[in-house]
Formats: sequence, structure tokens, C-alpha cells
Amino acid sequence: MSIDTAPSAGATALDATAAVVTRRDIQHRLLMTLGPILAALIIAGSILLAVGVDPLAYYSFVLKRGLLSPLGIQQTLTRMAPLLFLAAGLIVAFRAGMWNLGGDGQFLLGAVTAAASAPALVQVMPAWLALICSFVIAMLVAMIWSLVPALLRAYQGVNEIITTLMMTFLGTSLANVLVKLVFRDPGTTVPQTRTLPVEDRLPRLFDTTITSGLLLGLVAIITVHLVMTRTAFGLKLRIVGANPRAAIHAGLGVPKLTVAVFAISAGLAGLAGAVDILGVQGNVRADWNPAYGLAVIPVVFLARMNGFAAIGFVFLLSVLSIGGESAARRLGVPNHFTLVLVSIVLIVLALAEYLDHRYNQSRRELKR
Amino acid sequence: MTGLFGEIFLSALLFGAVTAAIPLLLAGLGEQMSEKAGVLNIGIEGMMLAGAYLGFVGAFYSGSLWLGFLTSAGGGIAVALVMALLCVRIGLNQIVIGIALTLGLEGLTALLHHFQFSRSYPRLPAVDVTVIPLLSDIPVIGPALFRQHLSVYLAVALVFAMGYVYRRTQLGLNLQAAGDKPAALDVAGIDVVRTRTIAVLTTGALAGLGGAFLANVGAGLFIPFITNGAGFLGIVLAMLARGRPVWVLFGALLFGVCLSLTTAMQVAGINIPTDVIQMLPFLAVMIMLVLFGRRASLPAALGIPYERGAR
Amino acid sequence: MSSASSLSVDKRDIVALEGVTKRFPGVVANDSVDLAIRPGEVHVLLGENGAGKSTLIGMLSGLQQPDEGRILVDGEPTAITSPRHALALGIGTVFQHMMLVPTLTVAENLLLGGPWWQRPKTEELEARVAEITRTLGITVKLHARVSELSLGEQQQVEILRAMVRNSRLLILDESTSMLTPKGIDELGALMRRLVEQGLAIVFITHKLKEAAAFGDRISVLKLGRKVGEIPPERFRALGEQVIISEIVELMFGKQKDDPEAAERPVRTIHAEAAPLLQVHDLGVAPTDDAPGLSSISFDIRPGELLGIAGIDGNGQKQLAEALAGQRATAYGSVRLQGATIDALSVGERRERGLRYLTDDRLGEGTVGTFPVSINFFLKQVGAAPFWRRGVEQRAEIDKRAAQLVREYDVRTPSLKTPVARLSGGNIQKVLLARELAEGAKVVIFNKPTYGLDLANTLASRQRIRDTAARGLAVLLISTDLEELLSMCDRIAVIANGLLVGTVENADDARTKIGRLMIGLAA
Amino acid sequence: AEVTSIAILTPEEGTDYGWNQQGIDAAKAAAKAAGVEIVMAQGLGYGDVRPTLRELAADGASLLIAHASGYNTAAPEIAKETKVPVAIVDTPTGLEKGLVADYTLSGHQGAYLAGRLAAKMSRSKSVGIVVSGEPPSWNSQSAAFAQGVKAENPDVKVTYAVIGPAAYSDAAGGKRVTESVIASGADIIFGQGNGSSFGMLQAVETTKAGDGGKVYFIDVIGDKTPIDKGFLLSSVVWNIEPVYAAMIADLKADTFGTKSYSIGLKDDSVKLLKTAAIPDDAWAEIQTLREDIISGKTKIEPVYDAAAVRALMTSVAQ
Ligand SMILES: Nc1ncnc2c1ncn2[C@@H]1O[C@H](COP(=O)(O)OP(=O)(O)OP(=O)(O)O)[C@@H](O)[C@H]1O
Ligand SMILES: Nc1ncnc2c1ncn2[C@@H]1O[C@H](COP(=O)(O)OP(=O)(O)OP(=O)(O)O)[C@@H](O)[C@H]1O
Ligand SMILES: [Mg+2]
Ligand SMILES: [Mg+2]
Repeated sequence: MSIDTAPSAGATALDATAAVVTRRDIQHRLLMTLGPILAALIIAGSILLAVGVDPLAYYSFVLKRGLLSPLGIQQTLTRMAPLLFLAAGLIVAFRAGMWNLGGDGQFLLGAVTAAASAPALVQVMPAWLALICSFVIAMLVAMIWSLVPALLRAYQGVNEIITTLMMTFLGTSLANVLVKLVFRDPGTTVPQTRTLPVEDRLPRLFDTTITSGLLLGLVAIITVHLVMTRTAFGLKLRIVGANPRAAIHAGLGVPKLTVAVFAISAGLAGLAGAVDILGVQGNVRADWNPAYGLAVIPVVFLARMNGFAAIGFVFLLSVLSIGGESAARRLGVPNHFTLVLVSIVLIVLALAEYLDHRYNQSRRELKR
Repeated sequence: MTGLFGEIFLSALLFGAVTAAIPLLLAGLGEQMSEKAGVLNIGIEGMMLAGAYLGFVGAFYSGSLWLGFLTSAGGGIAVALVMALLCVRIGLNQIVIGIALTLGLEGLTALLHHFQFSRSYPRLPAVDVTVIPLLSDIPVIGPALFRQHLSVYLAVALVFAMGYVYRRTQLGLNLQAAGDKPAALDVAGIDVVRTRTIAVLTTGALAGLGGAFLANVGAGLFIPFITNGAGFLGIVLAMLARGRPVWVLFGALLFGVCLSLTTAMQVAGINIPTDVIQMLPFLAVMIMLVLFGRRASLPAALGIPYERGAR
Repeated sequence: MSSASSLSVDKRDIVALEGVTKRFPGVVANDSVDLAIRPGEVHVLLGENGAGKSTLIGMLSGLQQPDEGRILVDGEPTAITSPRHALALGIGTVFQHMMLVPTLTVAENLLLGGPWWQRPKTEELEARVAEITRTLGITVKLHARVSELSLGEQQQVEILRAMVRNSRLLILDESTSMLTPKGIDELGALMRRLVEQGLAIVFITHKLKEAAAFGDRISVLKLGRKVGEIPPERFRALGEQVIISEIVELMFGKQKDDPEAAERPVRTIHAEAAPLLQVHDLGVAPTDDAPGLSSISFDIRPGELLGIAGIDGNGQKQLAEALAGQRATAYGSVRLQGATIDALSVGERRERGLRYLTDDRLGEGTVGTFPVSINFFLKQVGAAPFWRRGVEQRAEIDKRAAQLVREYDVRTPSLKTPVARLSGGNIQKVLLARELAEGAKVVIFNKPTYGLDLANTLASRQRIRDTAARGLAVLLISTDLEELLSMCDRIAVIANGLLVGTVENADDARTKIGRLMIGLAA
Repeated sequence: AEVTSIAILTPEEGTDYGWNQQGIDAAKAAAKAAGVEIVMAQGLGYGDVRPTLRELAADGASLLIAHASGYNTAAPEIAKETKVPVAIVDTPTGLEKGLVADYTLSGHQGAYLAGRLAAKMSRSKSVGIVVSGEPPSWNSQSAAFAQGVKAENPDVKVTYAVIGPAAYSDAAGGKRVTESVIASGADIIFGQGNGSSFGMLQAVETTKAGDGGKVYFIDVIGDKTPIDKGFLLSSVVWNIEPVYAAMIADLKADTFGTKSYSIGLKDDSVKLLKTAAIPDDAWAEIQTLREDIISGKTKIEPVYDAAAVRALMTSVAQ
């Protein structure tokens, strides 16, 4: 598969004449994002109508609860933290042409190790240090977990879609085994790890319930974006992704880079697990698997692996999932409808993004 | 043999292994067809769910399993049509659309089930089996393998039919060319988009049938999320099989047998956590990959939309 | 000089183009082109890289649709909507880039296109192929996998495919670029036989001698416009030298008679100077799809140009890749400036001054979706001044890229254009510019002028000569014997992975090499 | 304190004739009886419910019932944060006055009776336990059922099978495993497992026992009579309404969070479902056994740990 790294429309213009263009560009972006969402809402709305629910009431609840109320927006922003880390990890992998579909397994193992280490570490060191150590341990464990597909791909050429999917099935089971048999909290009948006290978790932002994990997630994804687009290392990874034979020809150490990509990608997925546990959940229960990875993958593609665009889409996804649950409850629609809504939004956005890209490409090149 | 591991029990285990393998087999065969033609079909889980739901609805209201299979294939094809339009015809990203379709059908079928069946939980009557004379009298294996629903035999026959198509027909050549070098197929006068569309729609039909088998024969009913990742297993099977339908069959049976082994060990009273046992088939495959893993022979154009004359 | 067919439809034309225009983002690839194609004629299409030849072919074979103008088939205005349609009209094309499925056998490739429900009619095909190959005097391995064939063999398969399809019009886009002189002559004879059977042929080449030798009619494209045509009557009336100089004038303006017949300047190489590159007893194991190398030994001194001649697919690529570090060797050693480099990676060899210009410009030479600018620096990622402390310096990159674009005359809409959108010749210039950058000591050129138009070919050859003149060691791999003879100091011949002999480039070199190539002693 | 409305949060829709439905129905009934409003948040899944808890708290709920063991970390935290009282399950140690109450529901007493009944009625002297997962409340019932069987007749074989981890929706797996267990000789199946229990029911309905007769099914928590086709032998039915009613009362009396609530045979909050398939004499014997448990003459200790349950099964199987 090829990743289209053709320059996209979001290039920053510095000179004065271009400022006008930029404003028009922003308007255009806004239109190209809101337009499709509106279209998606109309399609989803007709499903609601069919089951006898007022779509307008539904959407106003989604908006109110996911975006416009202080409580809602805090929840939305909190939900974003692990998703941003996952998206950052996927951006690295996808730009380098590695189809890491094992994010969920890496996420869970990161989560379990963070959940196991943090409560133990706070006993012996300051909370902030314990958190940092837990982050590092979670990252390392996820990295090690990714070594099998990485080495197989790097030195044996085994396709990583197969291996990462297999490793995610394995990782999910392993996480359960760890929770039930190794790290189990003896104090509860429910199989779960020890709970990290609320006051030892990542601090919340100001006077809100928003986790500071959000900031970490933002830093992670922006760093990844800049590294991938502005540095030699990022360019090397993109060369490997776009044409592995060219990478060999250019003298890049493809196997080592491959392992590095997997390690970074999995490490970020592990951090995603850790940030969710250390910032919000406090422990891991047996059989817990939020399967964020599956929802984040399409988001990263829609963003064309651009970190800033991914932030926007992750935000949208969070609004929909937080607001959708609330709206469904209030109107007596099963919560499953949120899935349908997300799906329609994804498809319509993909369609619009494609049309926009084609339009932009021809327009920009004709200008030259 | 008597006691815990009596003949009846062993053959029930084997029977269960086959029943569990068939949906994976159909999904894997379907996915293999798409992949051969260069389309990575991640939406197969959604197609299976559509097939499971519509297959159940068809069978339940008509009283005929076969009508259920028909409606399920229709359901799978309908979802595949969306995929074909968006990913093959206009070339949208296959992974985005595939995952979106899976999410959407998980939600949609759960929603429909909620409004339709969540009070009555209707179940189908027992499926009737076709007994193959003589073979069915073999101890243990006979009752397990040769007293199955007709659709099981048909699914296995399909393995060989697909093998024939791939190796002995023009269509087989076309599919392989569409996956390996679509431009060459195009200049040979065969429409790449049409070839890939046929492949994707066939995948939809097979995935739908797999879903229907799971719901109607495997469970006898439909409940939300009934496929439980079977479609993703199908993707793994198809990729491991390297284009050969028989290997999909072996892979599906391996998973089926592992599931039955879990049950066997528990019934034998062996105290191993189920999570550990559940890891076995995946561990087995990973070890095989580590030992024998060689360059993957995936089609060169897998996942890349074809656009005539593009540079 | 321009043809009259633009005004009145000539009944003899199989295909005629009238005012055909085709635009791509940023370029007008064809600008109201008129062209008449007649049975019994080899119509040669000439033009520099990016002149729009392949684009024209694309429209005839149904891959592209004209933006303006019309195409007449048998006098009827016809929109050729798809390759299938083109085939049905009897238009068979051998494209510039390989169009076979590498994982299928030759027979299966020839069978592609039949009704989908049928069993492939292998017996029928075999009979038909036997018949055609007999009259054409070629042989093909029907049951070999295409990936196992050399590029030359693949080209024959493609020609055969067009014949199996009963084409009335056969289009050959740079089909000689991969052939040996003998192969080229055979192809020429083949074309002659075909047109005598009543076919029409469109033949695209960059080699003017071929044009003069094989053509009946010549059209010249420049910047998308047709700038001239030599009709058969005139063609027959003129001698080869006159035709060539006329074409050169059309393409490049007034020049001397045969620009390719450049005299090789006599250079003095100090025999006592230590060799820059020493290859001793080098061996490479054969793989599924490539022959191996056995016991290759040679030295190249500073300022020396060593040529490797041979039929394509005899291990040239393996040799180049083994030297560059891209292919594992089985035994033997390579020394650069006296120091062994066997354990070094591709990147490390490059750092020591070993450069390799690949013949596979799209497959490994460039990253097609990346901008032209970045592709100049693919082998320098991370190096100053384009990267500082790992951070990309876009201004530096663009400045230097713009300079290279000017210096090497790369025709591109902009620096940001994805490199794959350029014409083949222009991509080649990007590679040349990249490999000749500072720090080179030994340069391996693998078919450096393959696909280049005349002007660019000459310029590139001059660059290679200059490279050697600067005191570098040059290994020049080419299937074009004229090229080797016009440039090298010594020429080695490779056959079946073995260096069968080396000759000094003196007057009798041509015959000696010819003998070596067909397996005789020099 | 004043109680104006209560809210209940369930992981799945309250239409499963089981855990979720019993919770929703009980909360509705308790709210109606106390004359307070009820808010139902269903189908929330097993992920993070903090957003929903916060929102319900902000909307003015006087009590949040977090009806899933997976919610018992989040709910007390939100209680502290918002000062809205919550009720959680399976955490007797988590009490906090005015803020957190626990209700640990275990039907082990009823499951014991079900075991006695199964042993009485099994023709093949072999019964099976099929579960889709191993949460504590199911473990205690599995264990008690096995103890009941052995107490009734030590010769009756108990076969225990888990479908697989997180296989709540694996109806096909439920059917497949149940069929195997039936083939191993069982003619009564004690089944626990949300969605997959419908697959177990289907297996019982479509598979004949070794002697060619009917296989019976014993259900838990809910009452599947409305969808039964004549194969339901009994069910260990939980009635959670008294628990919720007591919570509301305690809230009003400011004694909330001082005690754990539970269910048991005594007040019929756990009871065995009587169906037509149970002969009257057997039922009468079961009623006597019930009295013994209530009076304390028979004691059944709940076993919550999965490994312990499996160890127990290993010993009873031999
Ligand atoms: N004019 C140019 N000169 C040099 N390199 C360029 C130029 N334009 C693009 N590139 C290269 O192509 C890559 C892709 O460009 P593009 O503008 O799409 O970056 P991006 O990842 O989308 O980042 P951003 O949107 O922040 O600009 C760049 O990272 C850079 O390496
Ligand atoms: N699909 C395409 N998209 C964009 N530009 C294209 C496309 N095809 C051709 N071009 C442009 O059209 C012009 C003509 O290209 P064409 O390939 O026809 O040249 P050519 O005469 O065949 O050159 P060469 O001798 O190098 O093969 C070039 O500038 C090329 O970059
Ligand atoms: Mg950009
Ligand atoms: Mg060309």
C-alpha cells in the first residue's frame, strides 16, 4: 500500500499576500469538515426518524453534552488523552508503511503494567517519580511486545498485518492472565489490579476534571508530527514507507529502522494505556478492552497522517462518543446507535476528503 | 474408551470443531478472494454481521435455512457493494472504509435486534443433518464429520471449487493479475475495477454466508456482536494461506480444534485458566511464523486503488 | 512539410489524429497533434524526453482520453474508451514500461483477456504462438514465469502478445532500449516483415540511426507539438546521413551531421597509479529470479572508464548491486583505494565515495510520491547543509534543488511535483545529478542513458567523460555497444555471470567484443 | 436526606432476562414504591463510566446505582468528587458513610438448592455447568451448585466448562460447549452467561440427552419463562428490589453507607423458580432444604475465586 505524502493543503504561508489565501483556506477547511459532518448527520438522522426518534433533539443533546456544557467538554477532553497517544503511534507506523494493527494488544499490556507498577511504586517513592517510572515501564513492555512482529518483518519479511493482528489477540489474553493470576488485588473479589489512589494519579488541569494526560497526548502527537515532517529521521522513515527498495538503494538501514518504527509505535500505544490508567482509570479489570485502536485507525488515515488534523478528528470522535451516549440515554435509543453515527461520519468524511484532495491538487498545480 | 472421553463425547468435540471452523472458513475464503484481487477487505466483520442478522431474519420468518442463506448472501453483498463503490471504484482508503463498515454494522445490527428481538429472543429449530452412508458409521469420526448439515459439505466443496477457479479459469488469472499488476490486466483488455468489484462482492456473499452459518447453524439465533472477531480471524487465515484455499480450510480447522480442546481439557477437569488455553492457537501460529516465516507472498498491489493511466 | 491528412481524411489511414490535445496538471503533453498511420508503414515517432510521445500512445491504446481533437479509426471518428476497445480495434501496444504480470507464466500472460468463465485455452495458444514465432523467427519460453525473464525477453513476449491479438496496428514505445545491437537488428527485420504483411507500426525510439534504418515515415514531437514530418517518398529519396541531419535540425536546430558519432578523446591513464577500485574473485549466489556471478576480477585506475558489455540479464545488475553493497556476496573481495569494503553497508560505501546509478529509476532510484526536490537528496538524508542537527532546512534544499534542476535541465512543473509524474528521461536526470554530487571517487553507471533523448544522452555521456577526467574511476554498464565504444578505455564482456574477456578500446574492439559476446575467443 | 431521584447504570440493555434486566426492573419498582424519579443509563459497556456518572450526578440524582462490578472503582471516586451517594457491587470493604454502599449479590444459597434439585432429577446422574466467564458472583453460584449436587448424591458427576474469556456475546460458543457437555453425559445444564446463555438454551432445546430424552436447563438471575419452549427446569431468580428499597430508606434516614446489602433465600430475594417440569415431591423436598438454610442448619460458604472454583470442580468430577 502506498501512503500519499504529496503536500497537502495545510501548508503554512508566511508572506502577506498569502495571508488572504490562508484565510480562504481556513474557511475552505471549515466548510470541508462541517459540510460532510452535516451530511452525515442528515443520513444518521433519517435512521433515527425511522425508529421514531427526533433527530434534532438527539443532535442537540450530542452537542450540549459532548461539547457545549462545561461538564461535557471536560469529559470529551479527558477521553482524548489515550486516543492522541494511539494516533501518534499509528502516524509513525503508517507513515513508515508498517501496518501496525496490533495497537489494542500493546495498549492493554501498557495499561496492565502501568496499573501493576504505579500502586507499588508510590509506596517507595514520590508520586511524580512513580508516575514517570510507570510510564517508562509501560512503554518498555509494549516495545518489547512489538519485537516479535518487528523482527519478523525486518529480517524475515513476514507481513506485519498478520503478525500484529495475531499479537493483539495474544496480548488481550495475556493482559487478562496477568490481571487474574499475577497482579491481582487480593483485597477484592473482582479480578482487578491494585488501585492507584486518586490523589496519586496524574494531576487534573486547573479546577476541572480534565486530566493532564491531555497535554501529554498533545505533546506526543505534535512531536511525532514535527519529527515525521521536519527531520531527517522522519524522512528516512517516510522513505522506507513509500518505497522500501529505494530506502535500501539509498543506503538506509531498513531492518533497524523497521524495528525502530515498531518500537516507537508500540511504545506510544503502551503510553496510551498508561495515560488512561494513571490519569483516569486507576486500575485494570479483567476482560477490560476498550478497543480504542479500531476507532483510531480510520481517524489517522482521514487525517492523512497529519498530526494536527488527527487532533481535530480525535476531538470529533470524543465529542460523538461522549455526547452520543448521553443523547441515546435521554431519548431511549440504544447506545449502539453511537457506533452507527461514528461509522457514517467516518465514511462521509473519507468521501469528502477525497473529493477535496482531488480538487485541491488540480487547482494548485494549474496555478503554477 | 469409556467414561469422560467416551466416543459420543469425542465425536461431539470434533463435531463442534467443524461447526466452529465453517464460519472462519467462509470468511477466510472470501477474504482470500479480495486479497488476491488486490483489495484488503477489513470490513469483513461487518459483512459477516450483516449476513448473520439478515440470514437469521430470513430463516426465522421463512422457516427455511436455505432462504436464510440466500438473504445472508444478499446482506453481505449489500455491504460489499458499498465497499466496492467507495474503495474500488473511487479509490477511498480501504482500511478506513473497512473499519467504518464494521463499526456501523455492529451498531446497526445491534439496534435492529434491540427493536425486533430483544424481548422474544427467537431461536431456530434444530438443523437437520445429511447422513453420508457408510462413512458416517466410522467410530468417532463418522458421526462428527459425516452427519453434518448439508451446508457444511457445500462449504468444504467450495474450497475445491475456489481452488479450481484460481488455477484453471480465466477468472483466476484475472484475479491474480488484478492483485499483482493491475495495469497489465487493464492493457490486456480486462477492466480492473470490474474484476476487483466481482472479487469484493464475492467476498461479501461468502462473509454473509459465514455469518449466517454462525447464527443459524452455529448458534441457532442472532444476538448483537455475535461474530466476536471471526472476521478478523478470517483476515489472518487468508493471509497465512498465501492464496491457497486448502490452507484456509486447514487454518480454520486448527482454530476449531483448539476451541474444542479447551472444552475437552475443562471437561477432563484440568485446571488451567481458560485465558491461557485460549492463547494456544495464536501461539501455535506465531511459533510457526517464527520458525518458517518467509517473505510474505502478498499481492504486490494489495490495498492500492487502481487508476488507469495514473503516474 | 506538415502532412495533408489534417485537412482531408485519407482512406488509407488505419488511424489518424486530428488536433489532439492532452493536458496534465502543469503541462500540455500534446498540443493539437495531427498524425496519420498507414498500413505497410513503420511510422517513427521522435522527440526529446517529455515531448509527449508516450502520452500520444496512451490515447491510442485507450489509457487516456484526449482533451481536444479527435481520433479517426478507418476514417470514422472514434472515442477509444478503454484498452479493451483499442484491442478490439486492432491496436496492440508494447508500452515503455513493462506490462506483464510477473507472477504469471508467459503463457498465462498471453492468455489474459479471455472470457472470464472459460478455461484458459493453452493448446490453442501454443499452436498459435508456434505459428507466429516461426514466421517471426523468435523463440519464447511459454512456461517460464515472467519474473524469471530478462527485460529483453519480456519485451519479446509483449511484442508476441500484440501479434497473438491479431493487431492491425502495432505500437512499440522504446522497445529497443533494452536490446543488444543484434536484438535491435532482429527487431528491425521483424518490423519490416510485419509491415510487408500489411500491418501498420508506430515505432518510438531515441536512436536516430534506428529511425533512419527501420522507418518509412518520421514525425517529430517537441514540447507536445508536432514540429515536422518526413513522408515516405522523401524518406526513400534521401540517404541515412541526410535524414539524420534533417531530424537533428527538426529536434535541436542546426547541428553537425551525426552528433552520436562523437570522437573519443584520447586520454592518458597513468598505468602506474594505484587502482581506485579492485575487484578480486567476486562471486554471488544465483536466486530464483536472477543469475549469479562467478569469479569476477577487475581493476579500475583513477581517470579510467571501464565498460561492461553484454546482453541484458547476464549478471550486470548483480555486479552493480554487489559492488554497491545492496546484494550479499558469496566470496571474493572489493577494495576501494586499497581498503577492503566488503563489510561495509550501502551507506558506508557511499560515504567512502562509491556511487551507484541504478537502472531502475522508479523501482528503487526514486520515491515516486515525494517531490522532485527531496529526491535529489535521498542518499544524503541528514547531511549538512540540508539538515542541521537532524532538522530539515527547506530553504537550503530548495535552493540547491533549483540549481540542480537548471544545471541538469530537468523539465518539471515545479520542485514540489511528485517525481513519478515526470517523464522517464527527466527522472533519469534527477538520478544523474544525485550520483555525480561532491565526494565521488568511484561511480558505477548502470545503463545511464537508457530512455534519454539524444540531447540528454550526449550531455550525460559528456558528464560521464568529465567524471573520469576529474580522476575518478568509472564503471559503465551498458547494452549499447556504440555507447561503450564511444567512451570507454577498456571494455569487459559479461556472459552468464562471468567476465569472458576484456579488450582495449582500439580499432578492432568492435569485432573482438562481438566474438566474445557470441561465445568465441577475442 | 431528601431523595428525589435515583439513577441506575448497567453495562448492557435491560432486556437480557438476566443481570441487567433484573437490575433495571428492580430499580424501577423500588423508585415507584418510594415515589421517586428513576433514570436509566443502559448499555454503557465495560469501559469508562465516569462521564455518565458525572453527568447523572450533575443532573441531580440522589443516588447512583453502579450495577456492574466493573464500575466499582469509578463510582466511589465520583461519589467523593460530586458528593452524590453511590451503590456498588461486590465490594463489601468499600463502605463509606453517606457516600458509598455496597450490595454484594450472591445467589449461592439458591444455586445450592438448584444443585440439589438437579441431582435429584438427573436421569444420567451427570449434570453440567456452563459459564461464559468467571466473575465472582457466577463463581459463587457455580461452586454452590456443585456442592448441592454432591450433597444430594455424591455419585452424580459434575462437568464444568467455560466458553472463553470475554465471550459474553458468543452464542455459538455457548451452544457448542453446551452440546459437548451434553455429549459427555449431562442431562441438566446449569448455565450462566449473558448473551451466550441463549446459545446454551438453544443447545438444550435441540440436543437429546444420552438416553434420548430431554435435556433441562437451569438459568440464573432472571426468569426466562416468557421465552421458554418447555426446557427450563428452574432458575435461581434474584429480586434486587428489596435491596434498592433499603438503600432509599437508608438514604432518607441518613444511614446510607453503613452497611452492605445482600440477597438471600430468607426474604425470597433469592428463590428457585418453580416450573411445571419440577415434580411436586421434589419441590417439597427442596422447600424443606430451603428452610434449613434459612434457619442456619445448613451453611453454604460462597466461593468467589475462579481458581478455587475450578479446583472444586476438579475434585467433584472424580
Ligand atoms: N518545497 C519543498 N522543498 C523541499 N521539501 C519539500 C518541499 N515541499 C515539501 N517538501 C517535503 O515533502 C514533505 C511533505 O510536505 P507537506 O507539506 O505535505 O508536509 P506535512 O507533513 O503535511 O507538514 P505540514 O502540513 O505541517 O506542512 C515535507 O516534509 C518535506 O520533506
Ligand atoms: N499521468 C500523468 N500525470 C501527470 N503528468 C503526466 C502524466 N503522463 C505524462 N505526464 C507529463 O506529460 C509530459 C509528456 O510525457 P510523456 O511520457 O508523454 O513523454 P515522452 O515523450 O514519452 O518522454 P520519454 O521519452 O521520456 O518517455 C511530461 O511532462 C510528463 O511529465
Ligand atoms: Mg501538510
Ligand atoms: Mg515515453
